Amino acid sequence: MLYREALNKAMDEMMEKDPSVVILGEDVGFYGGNYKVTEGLYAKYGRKRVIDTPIAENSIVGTAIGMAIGGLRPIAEIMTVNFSLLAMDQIVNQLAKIRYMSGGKIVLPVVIRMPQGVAKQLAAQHSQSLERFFASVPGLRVFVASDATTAYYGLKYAITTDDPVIFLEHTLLYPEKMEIEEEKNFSPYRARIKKEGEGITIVSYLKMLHDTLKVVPIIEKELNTTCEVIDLCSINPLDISTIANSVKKTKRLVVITEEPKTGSYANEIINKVLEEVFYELDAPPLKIGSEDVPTPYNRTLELASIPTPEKIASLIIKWGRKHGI
Amino acid sequence: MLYREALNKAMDEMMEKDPSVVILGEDVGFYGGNYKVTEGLYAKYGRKRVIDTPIAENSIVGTAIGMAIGGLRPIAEIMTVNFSLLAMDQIVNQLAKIRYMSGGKIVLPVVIRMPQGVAKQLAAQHSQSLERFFASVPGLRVFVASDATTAYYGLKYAITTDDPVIFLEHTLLYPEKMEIEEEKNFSPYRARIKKEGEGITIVSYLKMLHDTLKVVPIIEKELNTTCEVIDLCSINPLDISTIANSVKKTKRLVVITEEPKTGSYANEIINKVLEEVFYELDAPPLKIGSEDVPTPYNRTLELASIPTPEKIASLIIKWGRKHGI
Amino acid sequence: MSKSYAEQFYYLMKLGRVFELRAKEEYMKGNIGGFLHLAIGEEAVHVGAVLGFGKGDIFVHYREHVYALARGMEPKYVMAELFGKITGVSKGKGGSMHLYDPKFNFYGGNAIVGAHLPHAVGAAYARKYTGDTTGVLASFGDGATNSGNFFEAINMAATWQVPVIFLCENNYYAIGTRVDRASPFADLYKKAKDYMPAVQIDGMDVFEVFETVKKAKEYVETEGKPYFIEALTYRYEPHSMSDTGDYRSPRELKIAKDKDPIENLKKKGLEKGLLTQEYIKFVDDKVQQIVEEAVEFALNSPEPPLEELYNDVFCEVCIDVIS
Amino acid sequence: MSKSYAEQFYYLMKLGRVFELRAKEEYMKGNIGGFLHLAIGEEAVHVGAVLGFGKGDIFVHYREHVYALARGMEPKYVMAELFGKITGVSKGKGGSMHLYDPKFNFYGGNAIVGAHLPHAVGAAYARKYTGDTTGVLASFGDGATNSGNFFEAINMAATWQVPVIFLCENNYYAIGTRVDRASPFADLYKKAKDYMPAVQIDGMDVFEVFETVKKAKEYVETEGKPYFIEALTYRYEPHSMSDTGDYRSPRELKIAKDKDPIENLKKKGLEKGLLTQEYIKFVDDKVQQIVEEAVEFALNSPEPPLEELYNDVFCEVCIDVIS
Ligand SMILES: Cc1ncc(C[n+]2csc(CCOP(=O)(O)OP(=O)(O)O)c2C)c(N)n1
Ligand SMILES: Cc1ncc(C[n+]2csc(CCOP(=O)(O)OP(=O)(O)O)c2C)c(N)n1
Ligand SMILES: [Mg+2]
Ligand SMILES: [Mg+2]
Repeated sequence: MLYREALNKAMDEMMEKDPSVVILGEDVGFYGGNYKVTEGLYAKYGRKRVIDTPIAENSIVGTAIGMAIGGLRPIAEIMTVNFSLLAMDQIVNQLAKIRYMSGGKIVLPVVIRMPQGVAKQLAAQHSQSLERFFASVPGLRVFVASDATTAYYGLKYAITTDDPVIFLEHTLLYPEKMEIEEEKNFSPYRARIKKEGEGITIVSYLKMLHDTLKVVPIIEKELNTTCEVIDLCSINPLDISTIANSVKKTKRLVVITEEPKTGSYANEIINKVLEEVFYELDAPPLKIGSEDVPTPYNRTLELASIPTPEKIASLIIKWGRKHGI
Repeated sequence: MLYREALNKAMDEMMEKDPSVVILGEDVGFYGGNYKVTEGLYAKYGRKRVIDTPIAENSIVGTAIGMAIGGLRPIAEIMTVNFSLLAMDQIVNQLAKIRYMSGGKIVLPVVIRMPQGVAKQLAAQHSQSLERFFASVPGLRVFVASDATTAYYGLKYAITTDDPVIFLEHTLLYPEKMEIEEEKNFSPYRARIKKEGEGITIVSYLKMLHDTLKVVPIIEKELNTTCEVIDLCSINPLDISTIANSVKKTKRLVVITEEPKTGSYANEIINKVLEEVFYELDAPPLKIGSEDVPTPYNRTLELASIPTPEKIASLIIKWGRKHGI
Repeated sequence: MSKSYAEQFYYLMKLGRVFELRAKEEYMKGNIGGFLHLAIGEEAVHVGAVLGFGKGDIFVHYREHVYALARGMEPKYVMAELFGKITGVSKGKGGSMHLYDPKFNFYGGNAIVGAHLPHAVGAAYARKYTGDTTGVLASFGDGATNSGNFFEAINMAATWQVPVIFLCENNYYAIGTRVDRASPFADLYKKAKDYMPAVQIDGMDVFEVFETVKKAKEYVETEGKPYFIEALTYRYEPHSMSDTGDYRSPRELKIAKDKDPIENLKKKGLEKGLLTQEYIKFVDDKVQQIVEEAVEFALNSPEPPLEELYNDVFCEVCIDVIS
Repeated sequence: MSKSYAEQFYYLMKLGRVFELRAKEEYMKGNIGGFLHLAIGEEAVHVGAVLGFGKGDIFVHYREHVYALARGMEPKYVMAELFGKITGVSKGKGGSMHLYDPKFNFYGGNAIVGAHLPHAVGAAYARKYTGDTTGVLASFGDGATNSGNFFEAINMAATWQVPVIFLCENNYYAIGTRVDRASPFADLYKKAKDYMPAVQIDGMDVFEVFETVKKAKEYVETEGKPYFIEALTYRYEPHSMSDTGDYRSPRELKIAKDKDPIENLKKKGLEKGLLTQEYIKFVDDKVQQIVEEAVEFALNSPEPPLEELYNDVFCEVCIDVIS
């Protein structure tokens, strides 16, 4: 199965079970979704439940909020995270705050799904990661789906919970082949240890997680140690205990995300861990992210702007050597 | 003079000097500005240069960009930072990126001025600090004006530079009495040591800076040490060398900002310093910020949600004791 | 027009006015904080709309006390909210701009100009989807009609064909900016008329507002499509308590006050025999009493306990589950 | 219509088409990446508009190769940009969606639907402010007319009275969504007609586009006010290279292609004696050659050096000054 099919399956199953679940977004219906994530659902559930919208991102989120007030459980697709910048008021000022401002009277079970990240030569306006914009807002749950398993279970969870969820996917993962591993007691709030190790804790998610896993053997060989790799499924809230326990063991922390380094959400992950285990760290935490530039179109420059497997390996190896691993 | 008058003076002087400087925003003209920052300028420079706009934040920034393309140097006022959420696309996808995407051909000398912060019982949608949304975007300079001096020189600098500047003020500072201290070689890129000290480095800006300065004597007395207090004028870029030099001396870092703690830009400041001086720190850095909740209307709760002088003092004292100061 | 309606109009408009004048006093005493946007002068729009509308979801902007009262929300709970007390309709967390009560299908109070308009469209979609043909009411100011929010909502409501009444309160000002300085024309119904039926009415006449909204409600519910009403009105007070209001001339203010909606109603009501002097006197006394009781209630209500700071952010308390 | 215009039309439209067909080939070979939005079928709008417009600032959306070429930007520099080379008009940093050249008053190429419309309004304001009465041209698709950006720009242009020509290319689709599924009506000029003069024209006829834009230009420059044109057109290709285009029927496509703007022009031009077979042959050969040379140039141009990654973010390099 493909990663995007796992997302599709999650929505399909929830729509089958619960008639109050609807999908809305640009080209999600008749067209089947810009990245085919909603393919087939329009045919199956009809245009009233898989709703094509005008190009009006702020109001896509705004109408989703209204639908939730009216008793539905909308899943809004923003075609890519880049366009969520047009919807920031509805996401930050409305979706995240209405429950609180109403003293808990208004419940908004809304999911906003969107792919993010640098794909291939889409240029600056179409090549961004923006998790810091959502995960730093009180009132929003922010999930990141790194593989078919968390995509499937995470999205089902997001649709089920009564809290608003920002559900981030990665454009480049859509066509990737992977399987849904069966999970009995899935919780998005529990981080997943993808690989156990003793010498370095590496925290990541989405595409960066895969790029990291590719080069872990090289890193382990070069530094003569083992890496524990942790995948986050929710970045707000963070499962700090899993990460901190790992760091207590390894004494070293690396966080790898695709946002530009300055101001990235990786900072939060690092500092939350520091608050728990500062004295046990044997080296300064290493943050790996994109360069602080708008993403260039040219492929060579584009690759130079983001963390690639090679860069991840060499940055960790350099850091490890410098800090005496 | 009042803080807001320092801002007014900066704009007035620049407008007098350069006819390409114009102001636009809601109620900035005939009305004199919602917080009276532009008072008198409409009468002096006329409606063509002090331009009242419709309530359309995205297009206020968008037209400012167009004005810059057409050869002007616009200062756009967004009435409060809360409404900048409606302008995020123009700020993040346009203003920050066009120069880069055009290979340097398009220069955008645009200033976006806006007040932020929790004032008094304005409730969640009107009580936010959002510097993380701007300072984490490659292509934007982000200034914070903590007093009349940095307001005056900083804003003049912002108007003069060819780069886009997000200029953040604090609502509660507007009516504060202060003087502009003469500065010969002002640079917003240099952090200002407001008070020298030996035992703790405290970094802050805007209202939090003032709240901190109020309780420094208490902290010093309780912990039997001295505090070095640093005011940032630019938060991107950061003057890390000034902060790092201070921390090398004090061995301890506290960063105090008004954003909700989770994901706040304070994380970036802390991590940039850590990269420089990790091994020299005697205690985990302390981050002080608002609680992770939408700001409540009720005054007691509101005060409980933000760092107050008392809380700043007690948090630092507690942290200091815990970490052996 | 039945007598009972005229009586309701008078009662609610007077209640609204007295409530707000009293709130202003309490604001000046420091018992109410933040922004306080009064609708004094606009009561005919608010009361006429709510009564003409009847059953259904209501979405309003921040100038919404009179809407809430007309809707039936109890004055004491509304006043308590203004006082920031736990007994307030939003537990004291929302304040004047954020009155909510799903029991009354009342969904704010929104402090971002125009942001609630897509909410109304979405709610109407949801109702229609679930087979409920009840219409939705969204009201907003003249200033809002220049925002992308407004246009997107109008466009989507008309495209999706959902039953929303868009009620524009054209009080000629967005804070200090006159309507014609932010829009190329001041007849704002023109901004919607190619998308849906759109009319302009006298918002100082509660009968006219009531009848128009009632007709609009029938239309949106029968046709399942949106409708636009522009009500010309005026706010006597400054924009909010922090505004001086000095951008309007005394003459302009006088012209508006000469058309005072409450005096207007009184006169017409008496003439047509729909109101009596006794009833008027009765109401005038009654609302004073109700408002005093509301202030009393608000004053004596407790503050929200400190733990309320962390409540209502989320439904699920999963942070505690994990760490 | 003079002969020389007809010749220019033919030359530029043909150049545009051949350029884009060749770009498509190069995309398939992997020499061009990212999104590639072709305007094949829409050349009459792009060429007619640029020539009818003449002097002044131009703001376009991402489907802008033909605009850029018609504007006089050299095919080789445009092709090099598509190849991501340092010799490209944006140094290879912008790509197909971000062609810029202030020398030609050409300001993008914007990849966010509708976002460039306020830019055009601002630029027109600036020109007018500095005493320059030259108009500004902004073009965009049918899908853009549903966005807040569009409406705010229309409203502001009309309020401020600035000389912008809003040129809507109604090609009936926003990716896979047909115009009437995202707007309550498909005649999009109606969205502007209460704000400014607004007309709907045949966008497959370059003469009509040219004449209309020329008239509009005169209007905006004399009156100092905006003007709206909806040009009905069609894109033959899918939305971008990653779209299948299977949401349109072969019949619909055939009807559009039967009105092919280039064939249309050829026929009319020959009939009226504005074009000759010789000239046509000459151009057909010439543009092939130019485009081949452009591809050659692009292929042989160097990649941007790695340090370019960090250039052009800011004018002032103050980070280095400090730390
Ligand atoms: C998006 C946004 N921009 C600006 C403001 C600040 N503001 C509050 S009320 C207001 C004027 C609104 O005027 P109008 O829509 O006519 O409503 P009225 O206050 O007259 O009832 C403005 C600009 C806001 N709340 N939201
Ligand atoms: C704000 C925004 N939302 C969504 C997109 C994705 N997108 C790119 S082009 C497009 C369709 C635009 O259609 P139209 O305006 O008709 O122009 P056309 O492509 O037909 O020329 C969409 C939805 C975008 N680029 N920007
Ligand atoms: Mg108004
Ligand atoms: Mg189109």
